[in-house]
Amino acid sequence: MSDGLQALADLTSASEEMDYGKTGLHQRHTASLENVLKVGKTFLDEGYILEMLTCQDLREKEEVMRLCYTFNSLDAVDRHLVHVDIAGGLASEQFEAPTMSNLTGGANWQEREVFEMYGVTFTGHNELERLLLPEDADFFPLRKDFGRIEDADE
Amino acid sequence: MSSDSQASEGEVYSLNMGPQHPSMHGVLRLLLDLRGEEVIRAKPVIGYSHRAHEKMAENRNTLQFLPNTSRVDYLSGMIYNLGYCQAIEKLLGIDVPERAIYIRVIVNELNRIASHLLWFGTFLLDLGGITPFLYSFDDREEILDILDQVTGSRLTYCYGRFGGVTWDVDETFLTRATAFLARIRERLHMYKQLVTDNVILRERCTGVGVVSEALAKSYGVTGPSLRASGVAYDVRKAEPYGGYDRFDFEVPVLHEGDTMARFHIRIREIEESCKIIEQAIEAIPEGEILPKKMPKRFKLPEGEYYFAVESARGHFGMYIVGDGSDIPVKLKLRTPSFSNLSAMPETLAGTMLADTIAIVGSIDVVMPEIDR
Amino acid sequence: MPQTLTQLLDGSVLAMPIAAGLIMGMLTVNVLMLVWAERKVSAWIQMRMGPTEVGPFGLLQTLADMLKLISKQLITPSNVDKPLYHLAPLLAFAPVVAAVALFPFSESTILVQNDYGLLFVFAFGGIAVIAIFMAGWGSNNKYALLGAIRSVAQNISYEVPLILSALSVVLVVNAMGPTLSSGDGVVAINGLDLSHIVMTQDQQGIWFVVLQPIAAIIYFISALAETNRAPFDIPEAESELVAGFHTEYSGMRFSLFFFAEYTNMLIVSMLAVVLFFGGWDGPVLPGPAWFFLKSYAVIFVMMWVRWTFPRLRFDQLMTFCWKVLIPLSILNLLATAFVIAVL
Amino acid sequence: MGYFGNVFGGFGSLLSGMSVTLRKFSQTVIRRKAVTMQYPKELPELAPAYRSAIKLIRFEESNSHDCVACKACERICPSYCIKLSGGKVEGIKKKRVAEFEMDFALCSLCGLCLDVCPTDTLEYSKVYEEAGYNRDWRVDLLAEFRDYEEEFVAKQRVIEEKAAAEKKAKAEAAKKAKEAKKKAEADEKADNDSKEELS
Repeated sequence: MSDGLQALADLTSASEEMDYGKTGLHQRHTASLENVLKVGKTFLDEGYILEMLTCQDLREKEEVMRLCYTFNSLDAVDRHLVHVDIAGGLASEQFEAPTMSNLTGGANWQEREVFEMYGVTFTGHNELERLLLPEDADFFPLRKDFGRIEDADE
Repeated sequence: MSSDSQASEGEVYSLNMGPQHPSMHGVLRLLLDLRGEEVIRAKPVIGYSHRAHEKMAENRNTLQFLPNTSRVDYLSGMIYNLGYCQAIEKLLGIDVPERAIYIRVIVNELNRIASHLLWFGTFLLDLGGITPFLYSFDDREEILDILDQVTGSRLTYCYGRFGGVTWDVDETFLTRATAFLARIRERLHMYKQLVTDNVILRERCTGVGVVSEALAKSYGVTGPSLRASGVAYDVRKAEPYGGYDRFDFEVPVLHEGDTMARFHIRIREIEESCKIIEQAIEAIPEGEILPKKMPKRFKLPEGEYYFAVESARGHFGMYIVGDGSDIPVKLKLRTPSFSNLSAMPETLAGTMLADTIAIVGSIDVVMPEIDR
Repeated sequence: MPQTLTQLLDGSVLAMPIAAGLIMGMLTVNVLMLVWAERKVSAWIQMRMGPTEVGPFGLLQTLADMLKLISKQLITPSNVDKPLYHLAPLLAFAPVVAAVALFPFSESTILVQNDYGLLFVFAFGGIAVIAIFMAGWGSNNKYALLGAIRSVAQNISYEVPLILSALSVVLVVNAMGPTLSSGDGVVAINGLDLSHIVMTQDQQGIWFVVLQPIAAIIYFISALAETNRAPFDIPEAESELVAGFHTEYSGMRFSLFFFAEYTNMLIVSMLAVVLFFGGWDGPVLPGPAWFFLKSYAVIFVMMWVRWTFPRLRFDQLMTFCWKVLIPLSILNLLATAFVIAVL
Repeated sequence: MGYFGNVFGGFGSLLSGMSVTLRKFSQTVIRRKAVTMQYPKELPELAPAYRSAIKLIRFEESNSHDCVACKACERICPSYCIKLSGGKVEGIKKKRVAEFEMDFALCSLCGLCLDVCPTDTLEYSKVYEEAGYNRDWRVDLLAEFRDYEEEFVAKQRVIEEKAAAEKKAKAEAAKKAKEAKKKAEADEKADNDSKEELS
């Protein structure tokens, strides 16, 4: 871990080394919702890019919606996975997280995609509209309770 | 937009370009605000070919997702197909036979050349040059024929299997591939004469649509578009996979970041791919193409995995979450065109309408890959 | 022997209909042939076959296409400016037909003899701009309007070098001598008379392309721009503006634009032949044959250029005209005048 | 220099581009060499790996397919385009498929069904013209086999009976051999014993 990333220790609740050879990830951090922007800024200031942003629907098992950010350095591969859990069970519909789109342009569309697919609202995002789905879509297809694609004969 | 701002901006009108437009590759729709011919704002509207690949991945087992992969990006389907196989192999610790590794490199690079050739043609078509388009399609057709020999399909290959490939290559395939390399080198010389040196093309491209290094990094632009902005990032070098560390090739980098730089980078990448294929054909060993012992069901171990390959358009990443069953809990496809296109609104603002076409053409977007 | 067809039919009420019918027939065949030739040339350049199925060598392909276009329903989009929309194709079509009548196909084959033929040809060419703008404006479509705006700017700009380069030829013709021996005997030379330009080249035994090479090149480039041919096909740049000013036109109305475009090609190349390549001048073959052979050769070069180059950007097109072509053509004109004055 | 250099340099690059197209033009005209294929008049040579709709292989020895209706292909198919049923057939032990319908409109030609087939009785057909006038592409893969099914069953019965008989004979032979061996061993032992006695 480079020196600039030392600040992460204070911002994340848990950090663990991962087996890069097997998982393709160097480290995994867990950050709270309040700290996510600071974590992002730490990475971006160090010249890392926001490689991917997605979400996992873990409402059933762990009662959270988990945002997964990966940051990577383009100079020497160093991939960090950051988990940010938004609490909420199967019953809850509202999930909110602060937007990173003001820090890095790459977050703009990826947050819109997470918004339409999982229903996570990014506060402060200036054009949080549906990206891939029709504008009037009122469903969140990648949530686990959206249902599954049925077999043809069922 | 409020009526006040409209009035203050003077004669601004909006133009809806696409989704059905001759030069909007696939089904990209651009909402342009124009003042005369100058683009003031550009807003890409995407999603017209969204096929829910990620949802499908959560509903079927790992093997059944295989045919989906090449349909994510139908122009470099082989790279996606084999990339997915490589991801699962790494995850499950399956060893790939030597011969299969070399075959994969050869077909991957052939596919990369085919994709770049198609880009070359359509880019020239966007600029109004129809003849280079047909010449490059002629070359590309040759590659498709060669790949058709072993894969049995032309675009949406399902050639890879976990652990290897489906069909062994024979001597004819290798000689045809070698002959093609000689042919494409000759043709690249011709393209230089016909296209690259052409004063009209140079005027159209130089200094147009500059993507600065900072902008590229901010939006996560990867692939040739990033390398044209001065960052030597290629997944094949940064995180060698599938035996790419055995081959000697360069990552071309230019610093201008304009349309011409992106043009040159792709042409030079074709040459580098030729070098890789040459070495692979030289060194291909005899042997099996699939491992003898394979698990019956490909159960994903519990945990999170990230695997990246270099597609013709950039960093294609797969983020896989397994829970011990053979159906992934989550499979996120991080596609390069998505990020590349997301940088467009900033790049397009302030350019001419004709440049818009050239710039969108030069970053080489493939809509199904963006929409997934 | 009567000098012109008008003289032959002088006084007859049939004169006009017959002349018009002749021109129309010739132009229709010409357009059919040109479209076929364009498809064949592009195919051969691109190592394809081109049309092969309809008729021998696919010759009747364009006839079939024309029949299809004629038999199509005439669609009028709902929000168009109807008078302009309906009038534009006719206005694009009529002047090109009129302009063709002015050309001397041989010394004795002139439909309409006019002392100021050169000016008339350019004047008729100017009307096409109005038609294109009417089409773009009347279509009430942003692509069409953009195409029309581009077209007006382009055509008006490129008329300047076009006429300047033609003027340098006129200067040369006038300088060649006060009189000229023609079928009627000796007449005073008139540099604006198309047949006089040809006769001068004939009698001096030199084509003006040799005397005025720069003017010839400038003329050719401007002619490409005047006819909206690639690499100057910016008003109808299909990758940007879909189809430019005729986006909303279909069926017969579209084919009138098409007809005008291809006839325009013929006109500018016939003018090039008159100005620079000695008109009907040539051995063995009769005059009209040489005239058309040369015209089609020029047209072939136009096609060849089209199927080679990418398209310019609009501002570059204007820059090229105002910063390269016009200065060069003015310099050329001045140099010509200077040389003539000195000699 | 700069201005005129640009103008004439640019003009030169245009001419070199035109020389390329003229060369291609004359190649096509003089050598009559087009790169395109006149499709309905000539057909491309199909690659050995060419993929079209799957079909059942007709094996030479049995003059029929070898599908045992295990449904592995139906389960693996990502497009759910295979429907088959079958099972026990009167008179023979071997299971046979009774219905095998495949919807080619859905098929993505991934070849997973070929991989999982335990009897390797599926292969790609070499149909080239795959366009149609409607969307119904359901193919009965058994259509060409129906007429031979009785023949196959009869043959199979013979084979199975023969195999059973052979097995029986083999078992008997083995039994006999075993007995014989035992006997021989016993004899040998006896011999040895007697030899020992003799010595």
